[in-house]
Amino acid sequence: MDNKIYVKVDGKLYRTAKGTNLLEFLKSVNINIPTLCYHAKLSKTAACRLCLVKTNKNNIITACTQEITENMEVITSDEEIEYLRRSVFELLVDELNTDCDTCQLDGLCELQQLAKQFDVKLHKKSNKYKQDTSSPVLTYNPNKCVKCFRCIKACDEIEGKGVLNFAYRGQDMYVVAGLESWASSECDGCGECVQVCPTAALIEKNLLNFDKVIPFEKHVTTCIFCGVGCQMDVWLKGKEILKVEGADEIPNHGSLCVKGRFGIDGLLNDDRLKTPLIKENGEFREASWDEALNLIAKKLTYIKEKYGSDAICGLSSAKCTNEENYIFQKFIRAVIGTNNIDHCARLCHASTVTGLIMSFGSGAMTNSISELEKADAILITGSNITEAHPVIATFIKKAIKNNNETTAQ
Amino acid sequence: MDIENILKKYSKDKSYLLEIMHDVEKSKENKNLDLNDLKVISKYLDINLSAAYGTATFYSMFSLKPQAKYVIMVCSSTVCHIKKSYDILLFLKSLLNCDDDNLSKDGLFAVSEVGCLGLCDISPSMMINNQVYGDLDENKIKQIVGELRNGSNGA
Amino acid sequence: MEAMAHKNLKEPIIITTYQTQCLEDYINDGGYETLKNVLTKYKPNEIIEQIKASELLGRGGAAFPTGIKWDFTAQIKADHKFVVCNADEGEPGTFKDRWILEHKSYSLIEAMSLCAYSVGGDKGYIYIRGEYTESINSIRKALKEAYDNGFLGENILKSGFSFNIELRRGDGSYVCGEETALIESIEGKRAFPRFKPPFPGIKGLWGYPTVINNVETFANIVPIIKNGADWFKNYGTEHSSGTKLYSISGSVNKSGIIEANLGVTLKELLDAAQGMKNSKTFKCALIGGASGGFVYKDELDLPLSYETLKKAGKTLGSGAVLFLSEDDNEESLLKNILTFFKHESCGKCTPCREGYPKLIAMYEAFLENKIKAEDIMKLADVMFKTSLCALGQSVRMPLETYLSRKYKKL
Amino acid sequence: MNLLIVQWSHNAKLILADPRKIDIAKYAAIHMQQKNGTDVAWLNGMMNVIINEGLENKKFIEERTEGFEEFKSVIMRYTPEYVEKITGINKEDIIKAARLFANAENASIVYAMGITQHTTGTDNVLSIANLSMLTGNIGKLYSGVNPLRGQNNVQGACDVGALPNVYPGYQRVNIKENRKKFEKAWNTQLSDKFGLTVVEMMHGVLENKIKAFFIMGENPVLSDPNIKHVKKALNKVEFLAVQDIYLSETAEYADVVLPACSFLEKNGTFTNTERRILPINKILNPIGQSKSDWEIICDLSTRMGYKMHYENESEIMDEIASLSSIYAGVNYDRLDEKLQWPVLSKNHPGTPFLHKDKFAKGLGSFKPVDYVEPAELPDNEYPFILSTGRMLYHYHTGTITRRSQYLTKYINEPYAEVNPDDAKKCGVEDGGMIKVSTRRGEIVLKALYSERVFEKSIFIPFHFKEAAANVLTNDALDPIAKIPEYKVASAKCRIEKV
Repeated sequence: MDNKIYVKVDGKLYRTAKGTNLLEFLKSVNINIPTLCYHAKLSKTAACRLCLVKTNKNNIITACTQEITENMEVITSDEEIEYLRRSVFELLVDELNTDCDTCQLDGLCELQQLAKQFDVKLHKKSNKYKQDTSSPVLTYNPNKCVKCFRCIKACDEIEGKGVLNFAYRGQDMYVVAGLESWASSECDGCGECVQVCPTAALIEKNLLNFDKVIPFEKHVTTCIFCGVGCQMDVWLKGKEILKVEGADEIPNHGSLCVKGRFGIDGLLNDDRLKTPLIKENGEFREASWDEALNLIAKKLTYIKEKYGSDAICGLSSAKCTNEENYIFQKFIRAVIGTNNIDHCARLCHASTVTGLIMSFGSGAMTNSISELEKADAILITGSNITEAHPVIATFIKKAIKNNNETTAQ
Repeated sequence: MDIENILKKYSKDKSYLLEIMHDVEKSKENKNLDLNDLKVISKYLDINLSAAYGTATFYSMFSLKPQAKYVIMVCSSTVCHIKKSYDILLFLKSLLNCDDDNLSKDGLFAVSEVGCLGLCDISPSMMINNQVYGDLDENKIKQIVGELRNGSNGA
Repeated sequence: MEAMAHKNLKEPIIITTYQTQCLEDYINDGGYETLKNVLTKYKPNEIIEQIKASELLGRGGAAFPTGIKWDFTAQIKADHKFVVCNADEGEPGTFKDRWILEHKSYSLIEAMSLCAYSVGGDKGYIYIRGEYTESINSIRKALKEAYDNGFLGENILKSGFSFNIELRRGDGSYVCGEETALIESIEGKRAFPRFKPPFPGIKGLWGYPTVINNVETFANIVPIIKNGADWFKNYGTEHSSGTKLYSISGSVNKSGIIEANLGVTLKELLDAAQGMKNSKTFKCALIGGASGGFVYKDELDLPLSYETLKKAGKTLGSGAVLFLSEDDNEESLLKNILTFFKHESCGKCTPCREGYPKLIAMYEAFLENKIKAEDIMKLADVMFKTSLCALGQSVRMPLETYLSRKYKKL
Repeated sequence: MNLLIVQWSHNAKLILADPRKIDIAKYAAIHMQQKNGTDVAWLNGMMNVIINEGLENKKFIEERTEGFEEFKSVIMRYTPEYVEKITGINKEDIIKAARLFANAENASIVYAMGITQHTTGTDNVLSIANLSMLTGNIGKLYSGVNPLRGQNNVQGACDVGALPNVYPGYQRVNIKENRKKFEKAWNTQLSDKFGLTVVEMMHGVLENKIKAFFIMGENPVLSDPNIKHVKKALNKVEFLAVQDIYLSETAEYADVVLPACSFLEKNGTFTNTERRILPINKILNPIGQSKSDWEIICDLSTRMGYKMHYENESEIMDEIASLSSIYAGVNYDRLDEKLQWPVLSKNHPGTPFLHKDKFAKGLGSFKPVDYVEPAELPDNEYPFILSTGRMLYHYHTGTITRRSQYLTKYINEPYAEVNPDDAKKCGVEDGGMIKVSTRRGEIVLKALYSERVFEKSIFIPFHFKEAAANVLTNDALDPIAKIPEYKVASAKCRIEKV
């Protein structure tokens, strides 16, 4: 016997596991329910009150907080539900700055999409609250904040940092980091909060240099700032980088650290090498590829002939690709004729490779990053993991934090 | 009692945040928590600053702004409203020469409104620091304020 | 004179005992005997059965059967279970818990221990609003005495049962009266209500099963166990057993707490309060605090029990009764209530956070005849149906009971 | 720790062994703050407790391992009392940690350069492997020995043979069949001699054995230990070519510098720390005349008379796959699968965890390891222990991150974490400048009061060229792995106010 039960949604019968979250179930069968505070990676909040549905058990409820139980019947849309959702939405946007014309995220904003769905006009220029621009990487505009809790929860539940909170209460409530300003806080700039924000309340500082994000192109690639290999979405406007987001894929599942999200401008500085350089009388001068490569070929050939292959060394790079490293070692071995090829792995994990080969026969990490989340005990030693591998640290924090709230079943 | 001594009374259990802030505020001359207090408390309990800031600003009994030696809370809730608490409030403010921040001119009193004090049987009522006062009228208020000014009342 | 149905209560009694009890008196009066008895002679589930049989309903306002609540928690296996006394009495016009806290503190502690024994709790909290400094002092004193005399702590009365109670103070937040908000507050956080289910009985403080009862509910426990469920059911009505403490205030001659059978009529309460002040005429009463409803002259004979009021579209709530005379103004009282709720809205959910400011603006427009009563009620209705906790739902009743009477169309 | 209700269901306990009170310590059930360089001792101590209390996984030891008895005889000397003396860790903590680890159903070990960068680095790693085998926490899910790689493609660079002793796929160069295989594939003759390692190369220059250096994308002037020595070597070498995206500190020494393009401007693959082969995609056009590293090398090679030509990166990967069994099933059509090697064939699903049922070498080997002191220990002249490492906002030698307008706003200058008590004794204020010196050199930098470091110890991040930490570090090597002792060997240093 499986634990599948029937649930009737708008007259149609479905089968699903008992205890399935109603909202997630409805989403999975492509029934459109408006949501704002809900986020698949976060615990439920039930704050926005948009995902209202009717059940035969409790009449009007928020779908996000409801588990599917036996003989449940759900109505996802009728006149009253539509009226209530719309009314709540109108209340939500009433005091907000919804001046989409001046907003960078015009066309991308979740609130805007909901407004379209509800056919509610957004045009208010409210600037009651002061913006917090003190963070080096992001800006918080309380006037655009829908108080959905996503940023606060993302910082706490995904990143395990808990830097954010609300301040004050009622309509005066807004998100705060530290004591009154982002700069005073423990925020380390990972930007998880920006990524989950449904509006432009939290926005990357870099985006403020642009009028509109749309149109843009999005490309996925692998981050270079440590060994985790986070998948990142690079947003491009023409040739300019708008921003970087964590791609919701293995191994990082959407998370990035401050370097990956905000550091890649460091690759495109004006002083990038643009042509080959040749040193003459202690000074570099620009040279053509032909000239430079011919010079190297000549010198290496000369030294090889004069002193032998083993007088030449190649240092490869852990920052280059597999293909490049392969080509480079092939060059040193096949062309130069020596095994004098090494790279900085020597300086970090040579002992891992030698040690683990002696013990196990293979020198690599034996298991997968995501498995850490399910370990019962984790021994960390000699790894300042929150700084050197911040995204792996989030997996570990999750595994441990899980322990702090013992379930009582 | 200074903040260090207050902290000593409590273990590092995070749930003592409110208790500690309560005691610290009461111990301060101006009956307020300042940002430095929040820093010290956060560090002691090993919580983030925003947890202290967010919590301190949630509860209306905490004040981040300096108040005064005597914090007068006039009940403005239903019963007292019926019993004309608003007149009491206005009278108090004029008696004490309160400024826009509701601080008395002599800096001795801070006046505020508060939800039901549960003194409905002796409404209208107010509370000054830990002391409650009921069945208020203008004469009684004058007398109470006078006593506090003379320091002959232990509130 | 005694309250909480110790003696045979025939008619409403206005409580005049305002002398602080001392432990010696309490013990001489049979205090802590029940606990001793129970710890030595009864099994936990026998106590729960008795509370169930008494049909005691929670006195905080929601009127949930206490015995069933305890049973839920008792049946869960957990490393820890908590027992919490909700002494965050913030409902405007309500002051009965204050009286219990200051004059029945020992009974309260004894009741919490009984509860802990019944459900398997190991730690208790009494959460008292910070404004109640006297109550805080008296509970503090009672707790210390209980520890000093072995009624609390490790191995209580050498029974092998251990239970600790800690006092926690609120700091000015009405929403803490909501049980899940109160739990968050005990945990040292902003008092944002949680969504339910899961109910605190299953997942409460720090995720552990937590029984949370109002002060008055706990105050009924020792008498019930001492005298039996049948004795308790002698009082009150068929569906609302026991007596109730009614907080009487407003334009009456004698404000105070009146103990009466559940089902007492408003008229009887008015009589017990010695009639309207200055011989004014009774206009109406606001029953159940700021979130309660208005009751008018033609309803003076309405029995004040949970079921009758519910049937009449009102609520007994905390049992607060604010009498208004011909000179008093409901319209300005409603404005006061709206302002109060706006100030106390925690901000977590949209309808409450954004609804109250808008409702106030509409109400002002209404008073200036710019909009109709229906428009206000529409918004109040949305808030009622969509808010996360009772705070956002509360305002519909006072508005409706007033507006529907004055503007008949509703 | 925060304000919201979180409904968790899982259970994990963290055991942390780190001399510094780093951020993750907040989450630790036990934090053992060992003296730098005493890792073998506390690991042996934990294993001593486990064996003494009968908590070892006897079945696993019996069926899957060898060498247990000899290993055990060494372990038995490392009683908690003895280990406490060496490491400074409270013996109760060692016992607690041992029980916690051994009793867990699935226990995972995570480590990084705090374990490897020692003259006893290999010993440390062997001890970790011993602990995992002793408790049977290897060869199954949610457990294992998990070294975290510091740079994005350390794993891949090793996999494809950028090492002096092995060809791609860890095939040793001194084994004839391997050599024959590669000679055939590459159509040339190959050397059977192990090559030099990084630090040996630098020594080689000074010993007149090395005359030319080709450096692709590395910055040894900042990253290698004992910088003075490195600079001397680079000055001396007859010919130096450097290929990089910026004119790095190392490139300054070059005779010829070649402009490479960054990862945004090329295609290829990286292999992450969990052996997962991940694609990078060309997003921007190359800056200026820059080219991807492989194109440059192919061109150079062809100019030197060995024709190397590939249409694209995919062809190179096909060649790697044809020569290395662990990458045998990898090709560009499968990149979306994000496979973890070994990928033994075109249909092989990859390997999320290693050593299932059988170790790569057959039986796992217990290697008895004794505690050996670090190469340098504090003395009267140099009373501090210096340790170096990373910090959040910068990466490696800072070539990229120190050019980021955002990251540099967080921190953009060198600093040392100094214990406040030490600093006060030296009269150094928080944020005041200090001189840190070792036998190899001295640097001047800001002192930040930090309770993260022990008394008599200092931590300096190595990212900052203005006060390069590796001026101070010791290039003493682990005898087997030839890894330098960044973490303690540089232990003798002193701080003085400037």
